[in-house]
Amino acid sequence: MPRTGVFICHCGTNIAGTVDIDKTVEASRNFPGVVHADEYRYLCSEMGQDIITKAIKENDLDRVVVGTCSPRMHENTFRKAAAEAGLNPYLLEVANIREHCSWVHKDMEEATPKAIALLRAAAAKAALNEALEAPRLDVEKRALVIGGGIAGIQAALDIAEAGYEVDIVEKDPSIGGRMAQLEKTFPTLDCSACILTPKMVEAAQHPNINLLTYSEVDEVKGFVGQFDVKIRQKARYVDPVKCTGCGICWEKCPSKAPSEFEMGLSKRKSIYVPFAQAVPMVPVIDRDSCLYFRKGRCQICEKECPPQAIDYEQQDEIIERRYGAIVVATGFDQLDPTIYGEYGYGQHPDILTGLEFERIFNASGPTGGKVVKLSDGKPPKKVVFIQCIGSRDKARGMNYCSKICCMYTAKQAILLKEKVPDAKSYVFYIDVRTGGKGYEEFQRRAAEEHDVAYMRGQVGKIFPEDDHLVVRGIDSLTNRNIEIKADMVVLAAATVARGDAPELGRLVGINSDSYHFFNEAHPKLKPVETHTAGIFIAGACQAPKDIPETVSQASAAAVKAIGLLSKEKLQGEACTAEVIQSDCSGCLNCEAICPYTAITPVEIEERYKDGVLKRTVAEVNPALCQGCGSCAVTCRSGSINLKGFSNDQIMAEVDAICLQR
Amino acid sequence: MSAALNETAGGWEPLIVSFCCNWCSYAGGDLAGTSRMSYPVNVKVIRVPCSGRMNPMFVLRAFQRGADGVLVAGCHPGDCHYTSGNYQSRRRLSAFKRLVEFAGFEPERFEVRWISSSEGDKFAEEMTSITEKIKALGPNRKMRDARWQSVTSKV
Amino acid sequence: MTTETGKSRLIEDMKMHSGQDPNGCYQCGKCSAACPVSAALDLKPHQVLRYLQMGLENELAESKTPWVCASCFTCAARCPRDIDLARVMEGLRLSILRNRGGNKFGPAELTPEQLEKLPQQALVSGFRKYNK
Amino acid sequence: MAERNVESVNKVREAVSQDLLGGRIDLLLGWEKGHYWWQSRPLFARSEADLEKLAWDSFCAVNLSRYLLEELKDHDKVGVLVKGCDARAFNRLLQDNMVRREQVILYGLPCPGMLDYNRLVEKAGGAPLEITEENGRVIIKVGSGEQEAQRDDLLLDKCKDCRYPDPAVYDQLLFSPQGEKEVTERFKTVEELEEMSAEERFGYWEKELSRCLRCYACRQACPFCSCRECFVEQENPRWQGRAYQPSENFMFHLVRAYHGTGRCIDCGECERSCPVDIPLQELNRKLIKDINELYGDYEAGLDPEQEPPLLTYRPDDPAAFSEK
Repeated sequence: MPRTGVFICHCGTNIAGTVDIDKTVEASRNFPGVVHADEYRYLCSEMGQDIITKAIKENDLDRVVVGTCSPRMHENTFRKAAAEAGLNPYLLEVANIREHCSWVHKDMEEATPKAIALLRAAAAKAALNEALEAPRLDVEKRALVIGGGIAGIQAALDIAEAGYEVDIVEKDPSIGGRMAQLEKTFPTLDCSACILTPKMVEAAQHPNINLLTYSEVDEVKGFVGQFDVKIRQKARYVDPVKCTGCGICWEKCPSKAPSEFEMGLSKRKSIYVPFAQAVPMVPVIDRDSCLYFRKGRCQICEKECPPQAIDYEQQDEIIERRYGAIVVATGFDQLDPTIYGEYGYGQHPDILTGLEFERIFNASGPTGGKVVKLSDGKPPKKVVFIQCIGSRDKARGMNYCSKICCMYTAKQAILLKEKVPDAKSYVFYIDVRTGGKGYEEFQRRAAEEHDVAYMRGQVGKIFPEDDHLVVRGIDSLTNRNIEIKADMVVLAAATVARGDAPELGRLVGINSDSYHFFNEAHPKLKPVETHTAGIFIAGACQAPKDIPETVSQASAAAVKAIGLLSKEKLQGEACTAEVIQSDCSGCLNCEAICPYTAITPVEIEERYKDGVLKRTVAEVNPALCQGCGSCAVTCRSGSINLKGFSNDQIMAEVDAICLQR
Repeated sequence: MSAALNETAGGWEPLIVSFCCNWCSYAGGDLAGTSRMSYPVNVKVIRVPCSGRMNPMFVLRAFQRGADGVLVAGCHPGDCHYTSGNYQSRRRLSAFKRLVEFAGFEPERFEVRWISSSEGDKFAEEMTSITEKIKALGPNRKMRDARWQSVTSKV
Repeated sequence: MTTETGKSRLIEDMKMHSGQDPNGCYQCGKCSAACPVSAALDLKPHQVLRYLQMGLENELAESKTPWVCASCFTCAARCPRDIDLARVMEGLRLSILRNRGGNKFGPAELTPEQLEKLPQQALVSGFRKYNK
Repeated sequence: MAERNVESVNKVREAVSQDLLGGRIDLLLGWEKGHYWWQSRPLFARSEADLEKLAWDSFCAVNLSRYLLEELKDHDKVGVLVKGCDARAFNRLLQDNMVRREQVILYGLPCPGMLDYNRLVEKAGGAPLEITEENGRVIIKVGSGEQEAQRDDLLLDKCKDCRYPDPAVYDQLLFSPQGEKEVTERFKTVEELEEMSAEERFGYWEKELSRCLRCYACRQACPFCSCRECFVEQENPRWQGRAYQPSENFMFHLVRAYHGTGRCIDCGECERSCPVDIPLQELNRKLIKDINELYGDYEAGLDPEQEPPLLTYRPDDPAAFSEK
């Protein structure tokens, strides 16, 4: 019979407030196998853990049940305390009498019997716990960064600096991401390319960093320390080794297509690099618009290319590599404001989103840096900025605040004043949110020194009239309706998750919230980790954020990855499946459904009458098994069992929990 | 026999056993706790690593031991920490639910729900709704193991 | 006139009739910006929501806005907080009507013969509307 | 069927004796006449003399593939006569890795359907002495004379709803195939039970299952029950009490049926071998009907390569519960 010790935590008043601690301790004394019961105000504290360690030694307990908060919170803390007393940590069981009892049931009369029932179940399970050892797994000393924007580049640089190999997988032909599309960055107004390009070059030249551009992740298998990843390197039809980036091919190329980098505002050639400072400076051929691939004609690029780097026969290449850690930094998209008919986006060339307006400022942008109306090429006199397009909108948009729009609108208003001195800016806002370092001062400069009229209120309707746009808004401070005959309207559209984020999440094995932003392991304490060990997230793919925050998250994710890669061995999952080979009939249904291919057939010999019988049975590789337990259910005879959540333990829990109301 | 039922002073109170998957639904329950939501005390949660770990025999065992309702909660398809646990349990528990209904259990007795770790409110809602439905249905006598109840109610 | 819990009777009635909760509004003013009859309103729609939030029932009772509102739903279609302002205005109109002048009549004022002849349904809805 | 019977038995014996006596197989599983004239029980033929007793008539209902589980431990190569359902039972064992294909020679027998002795007794109004069969009609000799009936009316339940009389897998096919049969009433009883209310259904099954004396004949006869130690006999955990009382009977039969999800070949041996005539096949058929409805038609045992429904999934599978 096990010698079980039950320890109940007050958790200050969190538990003691609605659960009668003394009655629970008394009731615990007569659970089967319980020889010691105690309670303390804060069991997770130093003092509390000492009480447990001391009690284990004094009463030579071989099982411990702790009635406290959720096992997801402090199971490890108490397991360490048990280990200190020389008890195998897996002989300890936690009963969740806080989140699942005292916090959700206000009446002590009701909450106490429930707490007792939960403790009885935990004691019944603990009695059947076995001492377990977590397998030690080796760690592949290489990291994978998915996404080549500033987040991916920064994370890769930090990991590479720590001496580990890093592969960056970037979907576009060049790294740089969203930041490459910006003209200036707030709050310092320094030129985006000037601070980004050196980082891109540094990443390209860093010996430990391997750039896989124009590539996508096809498949991720395995688990922390041993991720087996298939990367599809799409065919560029240009040999990166030979190509010198001289640019003759995209000069001579006759056919054009809308440029994704310029948000479709201008065209690019069929063989192209997305922007002038592209890294690597190797073009790709866009099959859909290239005359050769569409009609088998032209081939000018092949003829004109000095180093003969064009190769039309190039095929997609699948690279298979193993990684110890993965950082997902896939960035964000901007909401398409066509869902708001009242703003008329998409029906008039002078109604733009913030990112499109940013391109107009850019020297290599569609208007060569001259700020002019796309309709008639004249400089705008009146520009209206409208905030919260799709953000803070429960009805048709995103219910969250996109955090960066107030700042980039102020920045664009300042840039407009510098480029077109007699232009007048109006900003319709609900609340200006500029909380970062130096942000408020920057925004006030826009309002005070650059003559930007901030109007507190939304815009209800925009429609073209003669050669300008009528903007109908309101100033809710004076309660006056306002009508502006604007030359140009800039919509601060919401930051939204990438369209393919759910797909990538499912592929990599991390889940996302209802807006498809990836879920962090803990909003406050683990912002860059995910629920899947070994996979970290950084930047706008986790939630809207600005560059400073993105860079700090990137470095945080890098440190988490480095912490993982620096380990000699990793502790694997202790609660793994195990086959009782004498019972196993060899049907191998378990092998068919195991998501981690951790189960393999093996030949065994058994005594049978006077001879020996050879037969096949299943065998679990504890290093691969992640403990999901699906095999234990598909096995009809229960010959494969999951340690830590075994059949008899769960049956004992059901019996105990149904016993006392 | 009726004394052995879950009789309490205020009249019959249903017993609901809920198997929650550790990564999503159990965490959803934790969130319901941290957000101080409330749901009936009749529900008692047993943590399993994944809804794929749910052996239908645990459900029948609960009914035998006097449970009036069983709720299995797992991650939304596509969110499973083990990639395919809930895909498999969706088929298994769908077939099993139809079988127990065929054997005479009311559909409300055994239910399955997908509850994510960010749906604390849904967790509380589902626990409240199953308790009310079972309260309306009345105690479950089907598959109740009379011997076990009378033996143990003295303890 | 406030209810026992110190809330304004007019506003509570409005909420009950319209099923809309004015607290959802964060005063972005988009309704007033788009309202076609905004010029003719003494209180712009977003102001009506603010007065409801502040409980200024007398100003609401005197305001012309609920009666000028043409229920064209331009505001409701645009509200980012999903508040149906058209129903708010309708609720406001109903509660203003019903609270004006307090009790019209109750069961005590009716003679037995009248109670005899009048259809039950009319009596009950009458009491509900005009008997506060 | 009688004269054709003698001729057909000789055809079978001849096909089999070459292999048995030639040493290609060390055991042949067939049928022999049992204690009563209306009984054909399994024959374990090892020699010429055993083959004499071979029988192939309208009472060979026993599923021979099930015996392979034991016999293949002692014999390297076994021959077995397989009707439609026996062949699908063999595929079941193959898919569960209980047998290796090269260990077994299958002699295919397209099956005309086996007769139900109780129906003979009912039709004859007394204990029948003997029957003769000609082109689809059965003449029953009974003390006071003769009765005649359509053969199809006297079939066993499991043969009435049989869609695949021809063996799905065989090495030699001894007779010409009968072709797939049109079956309309396979789920009739299931649908009738589904119409009932929950209380009525529970009443129905409580009455039926209360007769179960847990002799486990159904498990012994079943091709998909191939566990080395059945969950009912396990002690740790003790899934199942030993007493036969309502909750334990329900537990055993519901769990056994659930274990057959996507694996039961609907051969009806469980119902036929149940000494107290519990309609066990309806539980399995309910699961077959639901799997067909939810996850696409699947006929267990027809094609061993096809993935069984519970061992695979599709991300957009429907569910029998609300997924809101």
